Amino acid sequence: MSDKKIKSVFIQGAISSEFIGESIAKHQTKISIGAHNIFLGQVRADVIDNKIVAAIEYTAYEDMANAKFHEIREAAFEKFELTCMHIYHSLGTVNAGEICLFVFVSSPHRKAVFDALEFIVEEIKSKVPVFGKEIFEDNSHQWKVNS
Amino acid sequence: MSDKKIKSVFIQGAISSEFIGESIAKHQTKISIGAHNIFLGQVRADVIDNKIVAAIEYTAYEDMANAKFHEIREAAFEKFELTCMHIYHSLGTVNAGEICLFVFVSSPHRKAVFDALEFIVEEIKSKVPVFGKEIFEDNSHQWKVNS
Amino acid sequence: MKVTIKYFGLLSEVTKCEEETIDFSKTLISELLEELCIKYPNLINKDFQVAQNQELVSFDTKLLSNELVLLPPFSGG
Amino acid sequence: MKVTIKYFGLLSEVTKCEEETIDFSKTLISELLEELCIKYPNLINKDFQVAQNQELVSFDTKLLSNELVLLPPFSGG
Repeated sequence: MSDKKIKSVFIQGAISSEFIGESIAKHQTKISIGAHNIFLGQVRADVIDNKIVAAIEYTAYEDMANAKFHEIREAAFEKFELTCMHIYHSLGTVNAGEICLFVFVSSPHRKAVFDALEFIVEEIKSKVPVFGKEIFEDNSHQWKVNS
Repeated sequence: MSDKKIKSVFIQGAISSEFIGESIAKHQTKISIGAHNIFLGQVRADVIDNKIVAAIEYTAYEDMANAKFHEIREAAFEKFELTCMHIYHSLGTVNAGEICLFVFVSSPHRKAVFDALEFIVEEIKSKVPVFGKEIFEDNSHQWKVNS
Repeated sequence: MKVTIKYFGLLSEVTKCEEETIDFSKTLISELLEELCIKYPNLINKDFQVAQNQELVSFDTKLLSNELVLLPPFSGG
Repeated sequence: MKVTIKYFGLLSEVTKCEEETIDFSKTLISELLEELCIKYPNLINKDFQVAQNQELVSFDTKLLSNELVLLPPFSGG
């Protein structure tokens, strides 16, 4: 695997369900895998002060973000018995109902994927410099803060 | 939602990646969802006494299994803040590399989906009367035991 | 009374049938299982649970249904 | 020396630019931030971290790079 090379995890715009389905299909030749676990982050149409979130516009400090994603990958492979791992994050505009984060881990056994997926998602939320600007239906905006 | 009606979770044969992709797509109109978590069980080509598992043939005590799946659903909705939940399990032959279990939970927030998914998968493994017959490449077989 | 016994997975290989109906005149599930173990001596060393009315019950329960289901260890997922 | 400052997210709205190059003659990152807070008084009450060489560092670190990046709270995923 080419895990040692830092590659970009960023995708312009939303992550499509077809892309996710195709990623799953690609793993059906890896016959040592017994368990997959997938996290998808989806943009919520939150209501804030009577205004509805229509989309989130993502920007990132890309060089540092890709380096952090790489560190998280390495740490996860170190800590958990994983066969493979894929992370994709959107940049640009993602509408409410669309997917902005796709984390996919696979292992021979289920315990490893449960532990690894939660670890990776929490690490992404806390350590990767990505910024979400919530665009309301009236085109005003506010900057998202992760809970 | 029609959660109160007991419906069958069984699918004949493997669960396709297209089916999973389409399930994800159907949730993009549910704009209160912020997090999805998906577990996929995949048949491993285990090597046992020098013989390779080519497929698993699943049978179930279907009436009781569907009742148990329903109880697990109800318990999960009770315990966790879920927007929706889907469970599919294969019956019949599933080849190595193919998917035999698909559990899909969605919630406004990520913590609920992590906790719920692991709960549901462990409950399925321990409480649902499904039986896997591991078919080796030489057509001999043994009955699978969950670890 | 007539009782239908169902066998799943490995157990149906031991009994060479998936289902059979037998006459049973006693009370407890354990008593029915004793009769089955006489008929199928290889059942004795098998690990199984029993269900009546779609619920697992202990062997010392009374037989309340005219159907008893013998289930080997579950291995779904 | 010349230092390039980059602003992300909310901070680029406060400074009305994403990047600028300024002259800086002192030593510590905190001293550079003091100068920026004089230039942009609205920065003072904003929550942010700083990164040099793609790593978060504390404000009392020496400026070792000719680039400093100001990052508001992360909100990816």
